[in-house]
Amino acid sequence: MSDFEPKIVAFVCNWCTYAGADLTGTSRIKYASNVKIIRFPCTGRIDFMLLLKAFSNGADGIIVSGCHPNDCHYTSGNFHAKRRWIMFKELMDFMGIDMSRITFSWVSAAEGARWAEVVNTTVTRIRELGPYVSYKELVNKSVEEEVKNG
Amino acid sequence: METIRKLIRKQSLEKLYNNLAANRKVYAPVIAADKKAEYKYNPGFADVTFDHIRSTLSVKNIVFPKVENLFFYENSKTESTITDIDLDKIPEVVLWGAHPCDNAAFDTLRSIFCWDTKDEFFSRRLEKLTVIGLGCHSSDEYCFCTSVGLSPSSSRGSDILLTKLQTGDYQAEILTAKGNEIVSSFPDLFEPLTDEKVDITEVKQKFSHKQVTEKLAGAFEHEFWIANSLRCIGCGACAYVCPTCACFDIQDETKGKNGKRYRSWDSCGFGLFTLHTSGHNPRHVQSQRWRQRIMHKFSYMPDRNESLGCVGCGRCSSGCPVDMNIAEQLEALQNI
Amino acid sequence: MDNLILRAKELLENKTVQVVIGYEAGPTGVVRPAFISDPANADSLIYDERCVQNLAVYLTKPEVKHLGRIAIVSSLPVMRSIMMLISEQQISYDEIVVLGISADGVLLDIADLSVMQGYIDKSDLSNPVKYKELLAELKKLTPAEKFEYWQKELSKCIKCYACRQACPMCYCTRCTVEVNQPQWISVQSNAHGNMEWHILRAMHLAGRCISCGECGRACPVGIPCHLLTMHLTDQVYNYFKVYAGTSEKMNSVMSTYEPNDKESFIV
Amino acid sequence: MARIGVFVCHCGENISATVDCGKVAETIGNLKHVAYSTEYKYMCSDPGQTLIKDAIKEHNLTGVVVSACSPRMHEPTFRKACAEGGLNPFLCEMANLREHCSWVHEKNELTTEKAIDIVRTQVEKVKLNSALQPIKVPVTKTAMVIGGGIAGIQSALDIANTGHKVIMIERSPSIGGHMSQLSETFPTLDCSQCILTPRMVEVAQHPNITLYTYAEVESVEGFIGNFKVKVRKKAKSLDEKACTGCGLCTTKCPQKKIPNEFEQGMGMRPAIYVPFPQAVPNRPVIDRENCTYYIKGKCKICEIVCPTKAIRFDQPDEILELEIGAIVVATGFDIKHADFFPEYGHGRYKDIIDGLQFERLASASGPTAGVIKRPSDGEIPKNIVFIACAGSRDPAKGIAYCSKICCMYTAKHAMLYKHKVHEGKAHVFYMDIRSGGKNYDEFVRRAIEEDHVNYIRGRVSTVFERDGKLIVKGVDTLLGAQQVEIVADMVVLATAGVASSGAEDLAQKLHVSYDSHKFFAEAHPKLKPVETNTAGIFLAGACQNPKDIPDAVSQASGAAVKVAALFSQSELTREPLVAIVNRTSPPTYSTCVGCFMCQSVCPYQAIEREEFKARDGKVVKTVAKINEGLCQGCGTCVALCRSKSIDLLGYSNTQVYAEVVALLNEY
Repeated sequence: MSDFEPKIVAFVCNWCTYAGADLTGTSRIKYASNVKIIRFPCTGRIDFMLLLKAFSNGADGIIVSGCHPNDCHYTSGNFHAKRRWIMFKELMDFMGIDMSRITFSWVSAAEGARWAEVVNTTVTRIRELGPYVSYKELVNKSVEEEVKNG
Repeated sequence: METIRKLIRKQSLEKLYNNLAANRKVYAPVIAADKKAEYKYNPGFADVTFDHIRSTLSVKNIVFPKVENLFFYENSKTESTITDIDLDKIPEVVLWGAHPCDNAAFDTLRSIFCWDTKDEFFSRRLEKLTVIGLGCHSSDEYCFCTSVGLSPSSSRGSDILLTKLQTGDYQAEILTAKGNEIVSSFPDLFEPLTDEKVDITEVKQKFSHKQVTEKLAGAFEHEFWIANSLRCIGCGACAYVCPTCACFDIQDETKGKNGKRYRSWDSCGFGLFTLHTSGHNPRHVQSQRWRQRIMHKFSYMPDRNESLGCVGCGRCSSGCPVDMNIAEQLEALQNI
Repeated sequence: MDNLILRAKELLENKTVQVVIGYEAGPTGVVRPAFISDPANADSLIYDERCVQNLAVYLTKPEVKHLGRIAIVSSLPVMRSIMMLISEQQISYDEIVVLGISADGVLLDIADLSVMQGYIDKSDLSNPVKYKELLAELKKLTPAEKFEYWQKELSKCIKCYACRQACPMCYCTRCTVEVNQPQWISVQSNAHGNMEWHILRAMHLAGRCISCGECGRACPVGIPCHLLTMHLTDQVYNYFKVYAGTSEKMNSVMSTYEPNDKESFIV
Repeated sequence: MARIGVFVCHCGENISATVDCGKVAETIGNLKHVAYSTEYKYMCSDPGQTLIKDAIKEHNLTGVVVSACSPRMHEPTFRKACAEGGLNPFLCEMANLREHCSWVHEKNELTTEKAIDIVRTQVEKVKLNSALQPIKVPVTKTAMVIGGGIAGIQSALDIANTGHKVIMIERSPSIGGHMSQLSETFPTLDCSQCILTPRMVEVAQHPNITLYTYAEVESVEGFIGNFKVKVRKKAKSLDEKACTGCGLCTTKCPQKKIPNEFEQGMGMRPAIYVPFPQAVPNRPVIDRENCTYYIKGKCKICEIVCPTKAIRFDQPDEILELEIGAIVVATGFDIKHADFFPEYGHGRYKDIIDGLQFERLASASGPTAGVIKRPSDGEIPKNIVFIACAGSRDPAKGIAYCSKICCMYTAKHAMLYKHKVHEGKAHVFYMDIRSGGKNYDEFVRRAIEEDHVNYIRGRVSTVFERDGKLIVKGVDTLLGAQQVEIVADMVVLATAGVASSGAEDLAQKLHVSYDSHKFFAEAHPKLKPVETNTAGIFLAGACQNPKDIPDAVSQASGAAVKVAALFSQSELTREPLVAIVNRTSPPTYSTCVGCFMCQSVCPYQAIEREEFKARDGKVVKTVAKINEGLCQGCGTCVALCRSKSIDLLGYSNTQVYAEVVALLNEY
């Protein structure tokens, strides 16, 4: 497990967290290189299906991050996103899907150091959890089922 | 080959089953937690049921799996490499204890998959299949095999057909070379058949499929279709539980440089089935799709495949959430 | 049920409506939806505890709409579905007559939308008791047990979409699963794709599900998929104190928000 | 078939120091559909941009990925370069290798691998980009300036002088801001009022400026060029047209014991008052919270004495609805008051005051007419201590930043004191003297050398009273951290400059970002210091961070130029990154089912209904339609749409999906 490098996808909004991550860079704060960012205009744009897609394509962890409440560049995108994540989390929990693999956070454009901290805590946690075996098995299971029939 | 009838004792069935299951995949019905029958690979003999009327799903997946990979591919900057499926790896399967309707359906499927060109995947799977059928000693209100030219004791599609005797032992009709091979592998288990009475259920004929086919020829525009499909909600349950429905979709799935092409079950009951890229849908409402389903099975297939597209198992009706009872509708159609 | 038959006849005879959607017993004795256009056929209408299908699903079906003005036999879930369909602008109350039926099977006089609103307001809108127990049982499981439970159930799915088609709120003419640019959900039926489909369905019904349980009843292979949407119905109420199908105005929790919505997992 | 060009930038060594740029370019070059892949030292330089332009033509590129810094930095640069190279600018994407990779990771293989993943993701995205055309929207050529301090005044006058209309909103009864409170200004020691009041009058008289004092922004809707601003004009209880500003009411008002805000609480004012003699407009308002009539229901003396019968007790607040094209935020700053320093004895000792209070003491129009008298007994202090950095640069106090103006004004205060109290002794405790600026350091040297102000480098630990004197205990770090104790008559704290009260609330109304100290955030700390993240809203003055007058005025003029540039166009060109509802022909095939949940979720009221009718006029289908002038492209509707009938240009479903797949799979 020591050479396990988790794959983590970060879904972030352009105005706060993406800019915050830029500031992390400008401030030369170092963090783990396991996290790769996909830029969205707003957390409101982030379809919950994309999170499932990240897992099914092999992500071990996910970060979803946007503007703090009241700070949304578009006023309310993050509030809608918040409701979406509340429901999503409740459903995932009910289905036994491990939500500790997803970090939901608010990181503002001014919080460069905080972004590094969010990344590092997530990477540490995912390292402890190990590869997301049960999800990967689930994805591969389809192939197995076919083999069984054929 | 000429049909040979033999006797197999109830206790010998277990030996036969266990011998087969020891080195082959045996697909046999069991009673699931929801008290409905379902087929499983190599269940313990004690779990195998001999008394079910119909399983929720048919057994067509042996020869027509719900997902069949057709080939795999890998893309590089300049070219794509295709890896074919090794059809030799398709395993031998013994279907155990399936009823005459389901077994006859393999014939129907062959008439579709091998209509003009021979579908390799289907044919190879069928070649590897041996069917030990079981005549029906019970039936229910959804059964209508007798209306579509079959019966609870039809041997079509079976390699061996078992029929329960009133003594509790079974009659084994050895119908094909494949069947004979099994019997000759276990000669001790089969005895000569004395004249004993079989326990076969009676299924009342509800309509004449010939009359239905004749009626359908002129019924395309009939108001019957709308009036009788109003309650159809347009799901694919009937097609997916049907032993003869053979529609499929072909898809490519690519992840990065790797991908595969596969086919998976589809249903003419879905709007998407006929949707054109333009947005135009030649069958844009459910009544047209319901008509298609009936027409295909009872008019187009007799016409084109010289085979009826229905074996009267009744699954589509018993599985329908809104009681679209096909036998009832065909009975009504016969009289329009 | 004489009252219902009389009322249906009356509505058809005086041409207030062109069709009455209710329940009848089919030739096998199975109760199923009935579409009565001729007053003479109204006698076949029945209403008893077997009449559970949510008939509101037909209100958005083109061939049914085409028949004209509709009277619809409506238990509480049907009335709530109608409310949802109005709030999401799929139907207008003018197009229908609600033949309301109370929980104990009595024909209600639903004269207009406000009467229906009043009836809904004073009803218990939480999940039906039998499902509450199931939900509670499931919630007690450990995450691994939950995962195993749902994987076992969902592996049965054949993607016939009966759950979707039976749901009055799944009226979209194109479902996300029918989109292939991108292919959000794999077309094939496999463990992973089946799970994604059921997550998608439940999420799309979050705050919109009116707890009729129709999706689970329609499933030919017996997946209790209604428990997924009902669980979210519970959670919607838990977090936002809202039940679906209680207002003719758009009040879906997923398209609205309160700045002080509480959660405990966003860092 | 896509032909993508990839350009990997070294950014000098900013990227290449930790990322193997050559390997990135080579690996990406092996991807399907990548027609050209190269690296270069500075892609943003002229030769770098030429490289892109030439490659577009030479390799007939259908898309470009510039792998360099943050798109927030240079996306416009490279999109422009692509356009000049003949490629639609929206077929260019940037892969952020600097801020998100090279600057935040160590040099190793994983970092280069991550860089490759980032670039590949953008390659897969750009394949799905579509050529977009900019959106044109009309511009309302009226600016709003929020705040009537020197920054707001300068901005308003500059915009007005370009010939455009300006509406100025000031929440207090008069414009002038903090500058009107100052006695003299550094580094020239000229009188603040003398240079400010002519500008105030100019605002009031300018034909292009409409001034609303005692008014606040209620709500802001719309977008650049097309804002709809609601302004609450608080009731002044006065008919401004009838009032002549004679001031009789203010002298007759029986309630005279209200702490005067303008005098920083060092003087009193009546309930009906003009904040200060030079106020613009020179009209009184009734402070309803303190007016006897509003409290007890009777009095009305002002109404009785008013010669023009201008008092209106029942006047309601008025809501103005204004169409605005651009907004300049100039809401200024506040200072932390002395109560921020309980350790310095605030509250126990009256003679500890803050810098603004000292300004009023030193002002000729102030409560002491310019004589430095201490608040407790009116005595002239013989020994005065100024403490710089009171709160600023003090993370323990929650303020890590330098308030910038205190060093200079403390020197000024010490000088003013010495000029007025020749025999007095002035001491300044300081951390560092930050006197960068034209003639600034000379000014401080003058205080030390000519006016003999005693500068002590060190912090003050405590201030307490002994025998009627304030004992200031501190250290002198230049004398080896030796303890110093000064017996003072008065202490002046140069307290930190902080965001104006209500700044956060206003920022939320305007939908602009603000930092953790509630100062308004600029779009870029260096290259867009005047813009906010919200197009059409600009910053002027100390609302952004503490600033001195020349800085505030310069920025105000800068903001005015931004507004003028915007107003110089009859139409505004907007990025076409907006939502669209898919439409097929015939429209009845459109997949939108018309549930209008998108309408409920849209913050910009950008979603409209579109009805399709049959020949008989009957509506057969209703679908959503996006007003591209109003849509800001947040995409919340896109994620909510169940039938996936809405998509967002630039962040389409296929694009973001491809990004997820590309980031995680082998290619």
